[in-house]
Amino acid sequence: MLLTISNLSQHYGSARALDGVGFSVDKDSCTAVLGRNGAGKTTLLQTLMGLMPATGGRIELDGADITTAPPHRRARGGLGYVPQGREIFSDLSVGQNIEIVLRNHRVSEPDALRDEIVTLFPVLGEMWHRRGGDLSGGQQQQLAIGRALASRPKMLILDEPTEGIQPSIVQAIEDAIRDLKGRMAILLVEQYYDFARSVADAYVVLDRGRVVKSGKGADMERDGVADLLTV
Amino acid sequence: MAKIQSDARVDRPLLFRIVAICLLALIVAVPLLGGPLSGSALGLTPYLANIIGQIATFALLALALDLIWGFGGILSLGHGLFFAMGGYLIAMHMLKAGYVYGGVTPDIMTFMGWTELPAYWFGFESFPYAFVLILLVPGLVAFLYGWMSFRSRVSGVYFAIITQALTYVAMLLMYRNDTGFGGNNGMTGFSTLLGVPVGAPGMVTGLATASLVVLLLAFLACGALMRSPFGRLLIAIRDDEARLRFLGYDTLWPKLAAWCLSGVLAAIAGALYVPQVGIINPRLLAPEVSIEIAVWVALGGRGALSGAVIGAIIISALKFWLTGFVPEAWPFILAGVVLVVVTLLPNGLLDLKPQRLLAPLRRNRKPAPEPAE
Amino acid sequence: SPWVARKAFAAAHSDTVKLGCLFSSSGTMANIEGRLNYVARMAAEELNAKGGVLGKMVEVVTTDPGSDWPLYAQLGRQLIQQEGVAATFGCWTSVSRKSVLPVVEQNDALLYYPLHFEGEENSKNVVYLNSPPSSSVLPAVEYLMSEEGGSAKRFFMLGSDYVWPRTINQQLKGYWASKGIEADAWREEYVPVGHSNFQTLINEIRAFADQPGGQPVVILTVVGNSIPDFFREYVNQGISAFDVPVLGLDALEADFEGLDTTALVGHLNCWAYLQNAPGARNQEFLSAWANYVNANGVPYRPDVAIDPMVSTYDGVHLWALAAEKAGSFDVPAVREASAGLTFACPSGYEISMTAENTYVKRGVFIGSLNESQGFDILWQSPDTPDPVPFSPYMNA
Amino acid sequence: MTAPGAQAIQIDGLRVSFGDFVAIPQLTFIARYGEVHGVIGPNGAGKTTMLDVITGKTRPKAGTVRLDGKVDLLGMDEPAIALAGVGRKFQKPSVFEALSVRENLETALRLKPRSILAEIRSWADPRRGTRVAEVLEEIGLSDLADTPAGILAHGQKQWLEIGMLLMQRPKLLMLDEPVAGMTEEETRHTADLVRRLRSPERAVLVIEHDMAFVEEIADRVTVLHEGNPIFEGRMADARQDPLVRQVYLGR
Amino acid sequence: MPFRFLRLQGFLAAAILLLATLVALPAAAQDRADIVAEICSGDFAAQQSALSRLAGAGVEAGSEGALWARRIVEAFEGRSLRCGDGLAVIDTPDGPLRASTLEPAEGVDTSTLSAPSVNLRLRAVAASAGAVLRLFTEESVAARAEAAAYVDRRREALTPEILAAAVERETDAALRDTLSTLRASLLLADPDPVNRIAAIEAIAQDATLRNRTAIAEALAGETDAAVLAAGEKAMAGIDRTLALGKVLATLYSGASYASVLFLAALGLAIIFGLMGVINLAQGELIMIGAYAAWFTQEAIRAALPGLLDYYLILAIPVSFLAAALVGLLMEVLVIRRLYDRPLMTLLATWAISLLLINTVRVTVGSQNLEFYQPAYVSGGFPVLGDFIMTSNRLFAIAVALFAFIAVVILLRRSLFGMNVRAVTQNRAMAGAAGIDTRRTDMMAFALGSGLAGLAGLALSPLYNVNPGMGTGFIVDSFMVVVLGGVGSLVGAIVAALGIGQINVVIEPIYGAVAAKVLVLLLVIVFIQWRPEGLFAPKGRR
Ligand SMILES: Nc1ncnc2c1ncn2[C@@H]1O[C@H](COP(=O)(O)OP(=O)(O)OP(=O)(O)O)[C@@H](O)[C@H]1O
Ligand SMILES: Nc1ncnc2c1ncn2[C@@H]1O[C@H](COP(=O)(O)OP(=O)(O)OP(=O)(O)O)[C@@H](O)[C@H]1O
Ligand SMILES: NC(N)=O
Ligand SMILES: [Mg+2]
Ligand SMILES: [Mg+2]
Repeated sequence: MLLTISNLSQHYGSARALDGVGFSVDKDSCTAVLGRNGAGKTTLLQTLMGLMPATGGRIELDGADITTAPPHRRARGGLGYVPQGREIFSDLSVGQNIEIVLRNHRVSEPDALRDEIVTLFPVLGEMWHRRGGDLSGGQQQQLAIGRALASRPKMLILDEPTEGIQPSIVQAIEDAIRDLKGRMAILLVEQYYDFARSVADAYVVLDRGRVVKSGKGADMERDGVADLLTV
Repeated sequence: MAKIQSDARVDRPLLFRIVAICLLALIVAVPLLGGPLSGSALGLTPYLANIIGQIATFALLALALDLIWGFGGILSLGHGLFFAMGGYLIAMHMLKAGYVYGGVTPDIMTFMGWTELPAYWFGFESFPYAFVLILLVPGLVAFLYGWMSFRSRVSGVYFAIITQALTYVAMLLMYRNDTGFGGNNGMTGFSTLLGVPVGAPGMVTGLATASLVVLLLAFLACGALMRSPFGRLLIAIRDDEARLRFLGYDTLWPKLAAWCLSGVLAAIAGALYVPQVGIINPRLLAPEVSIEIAVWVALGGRGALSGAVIGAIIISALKFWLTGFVPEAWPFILAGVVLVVVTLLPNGLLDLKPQRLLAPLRRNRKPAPEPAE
Repeated sequence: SPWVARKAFAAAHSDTVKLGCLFSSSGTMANIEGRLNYVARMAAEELNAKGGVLGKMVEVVTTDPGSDWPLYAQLGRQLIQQEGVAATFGCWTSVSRKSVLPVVEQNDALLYYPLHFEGEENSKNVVYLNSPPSSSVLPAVEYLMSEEGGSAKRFFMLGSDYVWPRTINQQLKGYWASKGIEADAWREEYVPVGHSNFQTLINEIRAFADQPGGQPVVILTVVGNSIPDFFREYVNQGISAFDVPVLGLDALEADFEGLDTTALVGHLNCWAYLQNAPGARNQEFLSAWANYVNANGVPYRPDVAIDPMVSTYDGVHLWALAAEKAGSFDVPAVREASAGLTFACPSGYEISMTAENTYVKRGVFIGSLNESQGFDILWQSPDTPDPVPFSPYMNA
Repeated sequence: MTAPGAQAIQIDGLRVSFGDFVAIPQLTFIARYGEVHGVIGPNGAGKTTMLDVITGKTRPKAGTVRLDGKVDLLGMDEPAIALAGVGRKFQKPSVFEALSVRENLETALRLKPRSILAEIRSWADPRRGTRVAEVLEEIGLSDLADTPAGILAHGQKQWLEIGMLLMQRPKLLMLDEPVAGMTEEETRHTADLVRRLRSPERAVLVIEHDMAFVEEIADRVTVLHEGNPIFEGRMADARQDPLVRQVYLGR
Repeated sequence: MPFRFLRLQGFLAAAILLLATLVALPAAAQDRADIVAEICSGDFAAQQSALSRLAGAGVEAGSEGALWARRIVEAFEGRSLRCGDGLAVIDTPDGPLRASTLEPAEGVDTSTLSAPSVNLRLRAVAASAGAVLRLFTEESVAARAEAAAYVDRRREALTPEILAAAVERETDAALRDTLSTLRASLLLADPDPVNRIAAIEAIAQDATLRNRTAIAEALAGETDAAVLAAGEKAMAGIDRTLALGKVLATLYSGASYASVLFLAALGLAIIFGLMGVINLAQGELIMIGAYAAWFTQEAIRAALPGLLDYYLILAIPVSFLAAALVGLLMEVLVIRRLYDRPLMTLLATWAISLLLINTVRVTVGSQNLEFYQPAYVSGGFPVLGDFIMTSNRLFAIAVALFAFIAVVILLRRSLFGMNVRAVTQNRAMAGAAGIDTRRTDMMAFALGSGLAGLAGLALSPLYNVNPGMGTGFIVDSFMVVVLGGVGSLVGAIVAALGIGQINVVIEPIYGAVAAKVLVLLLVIVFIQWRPEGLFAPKGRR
């Protein structure tokens, strides 16, 4: 097990956003987290990254308890995060957005990795010196994924990565995810059911902060996950 | 990641009512205890009555600032400007009236060697004239400055810093004796107000009560205004002005209206303040003073009128009390209080909800979970 | 009114009598004004050591108006109304005095004011412990204009912009005009209180000095921290006292504490006391102060004494003498008893309170700055001239 | 009254650049009343920029933008453009976070657009309440009417923003990626909504990368590429266009 | 033979000189006693003439006489000459010496004697006489050159004869030239027009307003056309130099004021500009830096007095680190909790500034601190005309430039600089991207604070150092940061230069206050035109 989440909970004020969530992710496997709007998917990922302290439960990464670790420890421990809404460093250039991760993580062979990222998202190479904040929404999304890859994560956490991206690049991202799957674990939040089904080794369905269903990716159809996502 | 605005947006109704009732109680108590009962065990000395009156004007000033900062999101680090304007205008009235009717020559004429006051002192012996100017001049200045800045979309810290600069400019000018407003000495030695000698027995309690009444009225009126659609519009401006413009609102006007209202309220506070302290000088225009006003509001909890009022009262009362009581230690105590509030209560004193204070008294109830940071 | 009665009652029935101090220990005046608090305490200790005044121990209540003039009024009100002090010792700048004046007058209280000042005021509620211009500034300016003083012919008046400098300069202009000196022989400039950058003004002074017309001098009436700032820049621009001497009317030993004065030797001041005043009385005072500082950990130098300290010291003793003479702490009685009192001032003069007003007759010293941040006595008056509250040169 | 099929917005010779980067070199574009017009194209093609120009957020270097063939929008500021009947949903949902859902909607409704004072007075108007209730129902946020908009989930904010547009009843309604982040079911629901918004007095512009959605709602699509329209016509035809496939759709 | 005759002449001259000395000595003894008595007389006119004579007499009497005269003059100036009861002695640590003979005065109780008072006039004459005598007695050329420069300024005891003798005696060629010129310049009222012209030309070599006035005054009664023409020409030349000097002086004061503004604003440019914390305690961090410099000075004075001259340099790390440490504590204890509530930082830093001011006040006191001013921060160099480049301001300019370059390099080039920007733009995401946000915040805040400390050090030779000194910087430094464009260091330096330069151009015309008012109004108007400052961050929002 690369990541084990047990009995995780989270509040916003008095509102419960996560309630006893638990599941685990295998090394180099892909897990899809599904759920309707407001189900708590983003909250789950944010809690996982340490952007808000968990109010209960436990998170283990590679056997180490990271429940209370600060975000950068988790990042350096191998979590690469692509947040919903991109959240790139808008006043840094595209290049700096990538460099900053390469350098803070002291990755080996940074040049090769940089090339790999640019090959995956050519637009980043074209816009290397432009201000991150000036990019279009879809370009920023690509930058956000590229940035997460720049830490050579053990596990890539993606919060709706294809939101706002042109179809051809969605395909590219899907291909990339498929491609990355063997090399790192992936935790994917995705509204696009067909895609999720096609890549996921395992799935978790959230509803109102609880895990209402989970299973193998191959069983999604049989388990009627699609129905859980509609009313 | 998008944290929701933690600013309270309208007043907590309970707290609002508590503050209003306390003010009302004071309005009854001050004239009673400071007047007929002043000699009794409960009685107020003129000193205390005067302090209460001064603090009331500070609270009014804080209220004025909260109107634009708490609700409109426009931070002014120069509200001392309007306060001082009100103060100077009433002081000009009192000096001129003393000169014209009482034959008391203002000091400034002596040491500047003037035989008459400059032309812009014309008419100040008349109270109605001065009163109108107290509303008009600060209003006009606020309007011109606000119009210019809001139209050029000067905002945020830029706006805050240039209001500070403006006030600072005013201070430098007023410190010059050549400007004709008493320079560094400012104005003091007032003899009468509204025909009553300044030293008359009822004057102190009268002024204090008047300040409290104005404060209460302003508090209620602003409360109503902020609960009205206008208040909501201001909040919307604070949260996302650009978005509001795309909904077809020319945000210039509501901002300007709130700004001018705030300026005029501050000026009224100043006009009530100066007769009670008996002196005004450009010191009120110092940046530190204006910053302190913002500190009152922030301490109380910006965005809630009762917070502003409470913040102003607490800090200025502490200051009055401690400077006399432990002159060496007061800055430490004041700073300590502020730091404790800042670190423990994210939104100022407003986080001390009356309900929460009562909570331990109610049994069988789980305390509300703490907000996640 | 009843509360006054209550206070008076309280005062009469406790075994202490309170004196209030209104001297800033923060802000631009702190460096010099702050030490007056301690001198008042020291004088009160002396009184208490001799059994107090009218059998009561003297307690000194200090405040900190923070060099903020309106705060003097506020704290003055607090001292008088809330603390019920028998007398208040306070203020350095005239503007702060003007600010508390209405308060002491409305409450019929007594303010002992220890600074030499511009005159033009004669309140029965203020004891003017130090000299008006007739017995301080004018003798000094006359000296500068004499052959021995350097035959000054041209005057650059530089002051902080407030009542004292403005009034002093107004009087000086009247005085020069009465001597037939033309108006182009002087120049008048003001800077805000607390001003610190004198670069440009000292350039101007140099330009003024280098023009024809005779020996130039600077009549300096800046106050507080501006004084050392001024002199520092003066040295840096290489102007010496021989070229253009400065008569620093508010300049004191204490203002030079932070400065190397070797390049400033020869600049002048004029006061009713200088630390180098001859006589045993002064030695007594200086050692008392040094002891007091060392014993109480006072944050000021034990070896520096300045006129306003001595004046404050005199004031506390004059007040005690008056109260003893009156047999009461009531202001009207104390005031009445004050007339004609004398006291052996550390300056070496026997100072006395005038009979017709609340002024004090004192001697005059003209000092010349030396290498060790002190002032050597260049000249001192043979006796104590009568103070003249209202200057004949004021609107001349 | 505008005739169906009449030109709602007409863009001519538009040129937008940022520094030396040219986002839109020379664009001509028309949207008509009664139609839902899809604008698609690669990321960075200039779609949002085009909306920015129409709403007055960005000043172009050259070109004209007319509403109803006459009103020159380039000479107007944002509020004036909005009052002239242009409404927009932003790509990044933007709602007033401290206001409740209901208040957000109320704020969006301009009954008396002439003056803000009149508008504020009209806030007591009962029509307002009914209208708000209708829209709340329509966007499915009735239950959350009194929660602060700041704590809504992403999708909910998208809806709220569309709701605000519905309140505004613009002549030209522009949606920048309205279904981004929505579930398929929600997307369908939104599509319904958009179809219902189509009216002879209204032109609707939709920018979206969800092709199924666009196909479902759009009467006509324009494909932008590097600021140039490379295709205009029906969605089904666009799918076949080689250039469109190459730069945008892929495979 | 002419040659021999010359030799003889030289011999004769030497003989006469020797004779004169021999004859002079007994007479001098009486003279000396007379001069000392006059100085002791307390009569101003007598004192003055005695002092003037001392110079001349000392010179005439040869080197032994000059040494004696110098001794007397210095004793008079230093107030170690004591008079009374017809007695005059020089008080030395080894006991009193009789003034006229310099022999030990046994059995004299100096405490009964008093020093004659030294007024300005006497002091001026004494200073001049002292310098003249140094010219004749100093061994080293450098010391004589210094004396010559002094004599040039203080001419009270100077006569053409004395200078003639000095020229005669001088062995150093350059100094001889200087002295000749000086001598020539004394002949402004000489009956010979040639000498007058020479005097004018000599004076005009040093193009100051003072010398221009001297020439103008000399020309007032002049009738000789050649002299008049030479005078006019000289004055025109001086005027040109003065004008140029004035321009330079203005530029220099502008730059020096700018350096003050920039130094005060630099730390804020990081803490407020980059991190978004409205730090009202910034001025107090400056104050801490100045105090740290003072403590360094005291420590060096106590432990390594030999290094005292370098304390300002040695204090650079101390001031920086002291303020950085205070900043670090501020950040760790308070500010850290407030990054998501920027307005509360206003409140907190206000309280901290109150705390810092009063802590220092209570522990160290409110008096101005005494700073030793090493040579490199006191006085100034005359550059051109009346333009004097003052060293303390030059020091501030140097520190400002150094700090600017260092900080720009740090922020542009280092990973730390990039991290700071990332963290302030999006703290949460920066953490998720692997940046240690806590540490970055801490370091950035400490850096901003340390720079304020550095400012305190650089400004200590310029301003009074006391607990309240920081409050004066708040308006100016925020103004600089805002005018430059929040977040832009280059903006800050350009803004500081702009404000500084405009200020000094207006100041001589309208005065300091009006200049400040006008400059601030200009800034306010400017902000209307560019609402986000000179170097506004560009791009999409
Ligand atoms: N800052 C906040 N304060 C209070 N409540 C919040 C906050 N952020 C989210 N919520 C609430 O928590 C719940 C879960 O939100 P979350 O963003 O995790 O949902 P989600 O599954 O990611 O939805 P979406 O698919 O729309 O992104 C929602 O009901 C939302 O209203
Ligand atoms: N303010 C700006 N400064 C510099 N470049 C900008 C700015 N605004 C937009 N751009 C550039 O203009 C181009 C068009 O951007 P725009 O946001 O219009 O694209 P879009 O078509 O909406 O893309 P998406 O589908 O990804 O939202 C992009 O390359 C973007 O980087
Ligand atoms: N009296 C003074 N120095 O103001
Ligand atoms: Mg989400
Ligand atoms: Mg877009």
